[in-house]
Amino acid sequence: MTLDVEKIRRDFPILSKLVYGKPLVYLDNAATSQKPRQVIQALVDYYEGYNANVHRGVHALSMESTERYEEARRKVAGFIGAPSPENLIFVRNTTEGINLAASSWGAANIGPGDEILVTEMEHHSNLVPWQRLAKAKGARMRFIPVTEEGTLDLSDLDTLLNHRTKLVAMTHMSNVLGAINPVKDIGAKAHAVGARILIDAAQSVPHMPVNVQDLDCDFLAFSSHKMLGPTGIGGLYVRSETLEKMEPFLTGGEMVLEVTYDYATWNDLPMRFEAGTPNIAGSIGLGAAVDYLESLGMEQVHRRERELTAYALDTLKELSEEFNFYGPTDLNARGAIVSFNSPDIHPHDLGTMLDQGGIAIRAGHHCAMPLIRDRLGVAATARASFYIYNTKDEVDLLKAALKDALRYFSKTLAPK
Amino acid sequence: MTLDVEKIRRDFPILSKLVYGKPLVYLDNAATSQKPRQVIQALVDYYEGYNANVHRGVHALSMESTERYEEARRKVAGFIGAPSPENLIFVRNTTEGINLAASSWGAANIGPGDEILVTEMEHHSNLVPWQRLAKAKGARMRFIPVTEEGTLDLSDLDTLLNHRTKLVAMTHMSNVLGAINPVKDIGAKAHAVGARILIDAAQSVPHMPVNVQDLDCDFLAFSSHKMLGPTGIGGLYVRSETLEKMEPFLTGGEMVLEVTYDYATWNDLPMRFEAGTPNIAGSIGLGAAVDYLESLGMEQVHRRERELTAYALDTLKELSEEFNFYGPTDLNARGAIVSFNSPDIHPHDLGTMLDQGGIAIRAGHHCAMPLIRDRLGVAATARASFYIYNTKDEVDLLKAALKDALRYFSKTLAPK
Amino acid sequence: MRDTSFDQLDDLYQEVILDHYRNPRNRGEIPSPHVSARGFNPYCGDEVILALNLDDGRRVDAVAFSGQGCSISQASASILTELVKGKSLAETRRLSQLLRSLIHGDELTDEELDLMGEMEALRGVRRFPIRVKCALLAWATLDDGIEEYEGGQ
Amino acid sequence: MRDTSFDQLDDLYQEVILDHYRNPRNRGEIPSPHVSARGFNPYCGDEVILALNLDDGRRVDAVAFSGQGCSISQASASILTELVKGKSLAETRRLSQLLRSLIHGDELTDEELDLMGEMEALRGVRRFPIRVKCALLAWATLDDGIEEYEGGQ
Ligand SMILES: Cc1ncc(COP(=O)(O)O)c(C=O)c1O
Ligand SMILES: Cc1ncc(COP(=O)(O)O)c(C=O)c1O
Repeated sequence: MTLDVEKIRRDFPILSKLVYGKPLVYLDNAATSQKPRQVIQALVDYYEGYNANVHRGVHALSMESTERYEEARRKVAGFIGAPSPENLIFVRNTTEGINLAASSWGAANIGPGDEILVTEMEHHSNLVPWQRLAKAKGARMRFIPVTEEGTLDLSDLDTLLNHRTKLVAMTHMSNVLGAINPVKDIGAKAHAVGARILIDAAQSVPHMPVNVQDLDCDFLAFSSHKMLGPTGIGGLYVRSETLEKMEPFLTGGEMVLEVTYDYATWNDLPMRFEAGTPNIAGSIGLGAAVDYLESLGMEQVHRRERELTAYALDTLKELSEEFNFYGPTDLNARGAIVSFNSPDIHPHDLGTMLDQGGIAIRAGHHCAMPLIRDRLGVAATARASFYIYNTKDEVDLLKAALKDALRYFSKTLAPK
Repeated sequence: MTLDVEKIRRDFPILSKLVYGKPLVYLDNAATSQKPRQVIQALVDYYEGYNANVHRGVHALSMESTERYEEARRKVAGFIGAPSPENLIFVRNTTEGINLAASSWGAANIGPGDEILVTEMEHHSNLVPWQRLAKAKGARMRFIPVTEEGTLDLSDLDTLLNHRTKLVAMTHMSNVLGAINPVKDIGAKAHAVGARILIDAAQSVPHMPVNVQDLDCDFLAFSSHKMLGPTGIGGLYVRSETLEKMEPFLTGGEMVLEVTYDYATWNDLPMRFEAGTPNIAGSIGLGAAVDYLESLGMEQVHRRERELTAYALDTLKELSEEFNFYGPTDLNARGAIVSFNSPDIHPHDLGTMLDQGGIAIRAGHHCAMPLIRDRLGVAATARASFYIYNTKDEVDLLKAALKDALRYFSKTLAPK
Repeated sequence: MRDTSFDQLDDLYQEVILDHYRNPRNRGEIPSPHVSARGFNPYCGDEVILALNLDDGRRVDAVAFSGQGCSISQASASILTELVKGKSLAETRRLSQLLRSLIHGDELTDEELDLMGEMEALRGVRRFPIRVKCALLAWATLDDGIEEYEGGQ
Repeated sequence: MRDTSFDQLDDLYQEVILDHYRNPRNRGEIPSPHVSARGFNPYCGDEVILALNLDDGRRVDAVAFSGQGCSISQASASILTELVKGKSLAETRRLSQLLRSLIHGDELTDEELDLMGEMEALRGVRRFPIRVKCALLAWATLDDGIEEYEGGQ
């Protein structure tokens, strides 16, 4: 059974929007995804039907909102294969999830001389918190290198990952290269030397089946807004043994058990890590996004995106004289992200040009400056990233627009 | 000009909802407010019309979402009288705002022997972060006492606030007592001894005109969900001189200027304090809530609520044999919150009973356990809290239901 | 003006419950008890403190409770103290299980209902989800206390 | 399949701009310059590094830029280097102000337009809000450099 893309597209109101009079071709999904009406409706239903603060109310609205909020937690926890809803902390986004882990676990478990191993393809959100922690604690950052082709170079892993390593923090899928990393294997090796593994799953959870028990990871973070859900919400999975020993992150209402003027004790899991009134509507909206994705099936989603990526790489190959394309050639090791660059048009200019045709791509460093500058050797790339509602026609439109842009620039320009 | 409450009520879809077949009487506004259709529509418009990640996109949707996001910041900053939008950091809620101040400013400016002055009527969110900081730094917590009547006892302020005081952290309006505190005066005294003042404005910003420049405060935190806006968003105002010197809070994407494998530099204000993809829809929704409140006028809102509070206190006085009522008697020193308790019915039971009549009140410690236990001497109170859409009729319904509940309990019960 | 109707409430506030609330049994303390535990519900502030002494056969010999809270949490604690007297620790655990089943809406046998005695009056909380924690507080506290006691043996 | 039409773009990518982009003027470095500054746009990675030497009358004597980025940011920097040569520091600040006015859509006098020279070609960015930062980057960098230089005097 394959996905019915036309049917899916009808669920996304924004896709019938015109941009400068042209149908929107949205190829910026790695930055944020669009939302189906089911998710938007879930927010409206909440605000129009049962909006109330959670956990403390004896009245009907509060009981309903609490029940739906916790139901959303169960859904999201189930979606990533967590053993229990208690393992799932609601956070604002992937970035906050990683900061929570760095603050509540990292600060207590990483000390002078310890090593934190990351990859050279990390998003700033999975790099800067660890740099900061390493600096504060006198620990050392180490890096798994990236090959020319845009995959991890694991040849030195046995040296990089050693008894001083306390944590491996790595992305499941690169938001620049599309590379899907062998996080399960590396996690097993990390555990063998007594280290923990944190997975930045911002780009994987939206696009493929992810099961934390199968991956056997210690932490896994993701964002709702990249997986059809609302902004301002996301999840951090933490393994139970680790979670139980972690110090609170933010403090205040909701996360306490008892408070006196002198001291406070902490609430049960996972509320201990959720201070203040949560993003209730956001969580419920994320639950609706999970329902939507599950109704399609994540295997189907992944397969469909691989097909589209194959088609895109094949189609864009015709432009390989004009553009460099980045990322693994093995389709089994990459997701639906294509980064590219031309010596003749800066990505920023390219982005503006494509935008005139209603085609939304991203241009820049994609919050992975060190990778872009030091490994790809450029200041920016252009990036097209796909999701379930994108079509082969849209890939064709992209190619045609790229050609037009090249023509425009060479027409206008005297040769170098 | 007075507010047209019937017109206002028509803007709130949830108010036409039935609870157990009875019209909803929502008196739990101090926990969270209901949302007008203008706010709900702003969310729908965002998701259906211009959803995109902010700040980094060259395409039309991203330019629009960035512009609207920053427009929301301008609106919210203007609403609280901030000198510039740069002074307004978007946070999840009041609790996160206070934690941000404790972490980014407090950790660097409070040391051994220093004192943090709070009041005895603080919400856990403005108590626990300071307890934790004080413990970590060897600082001392001091408390402005609460009188029998439920106002601050300022008679010892000159001792409590001294050259060791580094921070006064206090609520503008108590969520239990309704007491409105003289934060401006206390702030001036704090500044005179070289201390800063942080105002927990979770209960004031929604209900009365608040101007940070007039109050001359250093920090001020509030939550969108209590002021007609969406969940998962709020604001922290920080005075410029202080903000410029503050270390980042969470780190990652958005808040950096440049990143290498070895180090990172920080972005301009206020983005430096907003790591990762923000709650874009939430901010825009909060902007719409501010528009709504400004269209009514905060002076009008405050006046209307004072009227309703006067009516409620007067009406409920008839039950003063059966119930204790808490909070200041001076209507100029209290907001639209009425807490009460009966020796015969536990607030929790009362809450359940009123709920059967469609009346939503709150029962419990209202996240102010020390105040409730140590100062009011009870384990819980019942609380009715009002907003712009509540009516005198609803107060009458409350009184009638309280009487019914008393009758039910005494009918069923053998005398003590 | 409409009437506030409390018909639905009679299920929750059965005579037995209100009687135990107003006239709690075994309220008090036991000096240096064998088993003791405190339970607290952070959302409503209900508190139950339990103390048990065991006889030589490790059956509950003496039992007392203190604390404060709503009618449901306090009545449930009071009923507990009456039920567990003379029971083995395994039997008290069984009772705790039975209450959960009752509230969950499981079918119970006559023998089970017999064992539960007045506890059956808590059946009504089922329709008030937020009050389920109140009904279970004393029993969860007992389970914790026994677990700790047995862990220490 | 529809055509991608770039008509709207001719405003942005005027010949002057693209010429400066492809054939940048004064690209390079100056050893130990009097004024130097680096500007960086975190959202797109555009970078401009400016270096100026002043003569005895504190007029711009030599100027060079380096860096990388889109056509707008680099062309704007190239145009800047040509415009500021021979100008006093006050005059360069005036130019920076004029560019802001131009982009803001203010009416400019003939004398002002004269002063701006080729910089007027940046007028088109007005309709591309995200590119405004690109156009201003070099000038904001210059302002910073001068401020620092004057602060150090
Ligand atoms: C006075 C006061 N401070 C802080 C808070 C915490 O607000 P939030 O839960 O939105 O962080 C509240 C509301 O619960 C409050 O009433
Ligand atoms: C791989 C990766 N990690 C982390 C993030 C940060 O996500 P967020 O901005 O939602 O915190 C992103 C997305 O921008 C990403 O692609």
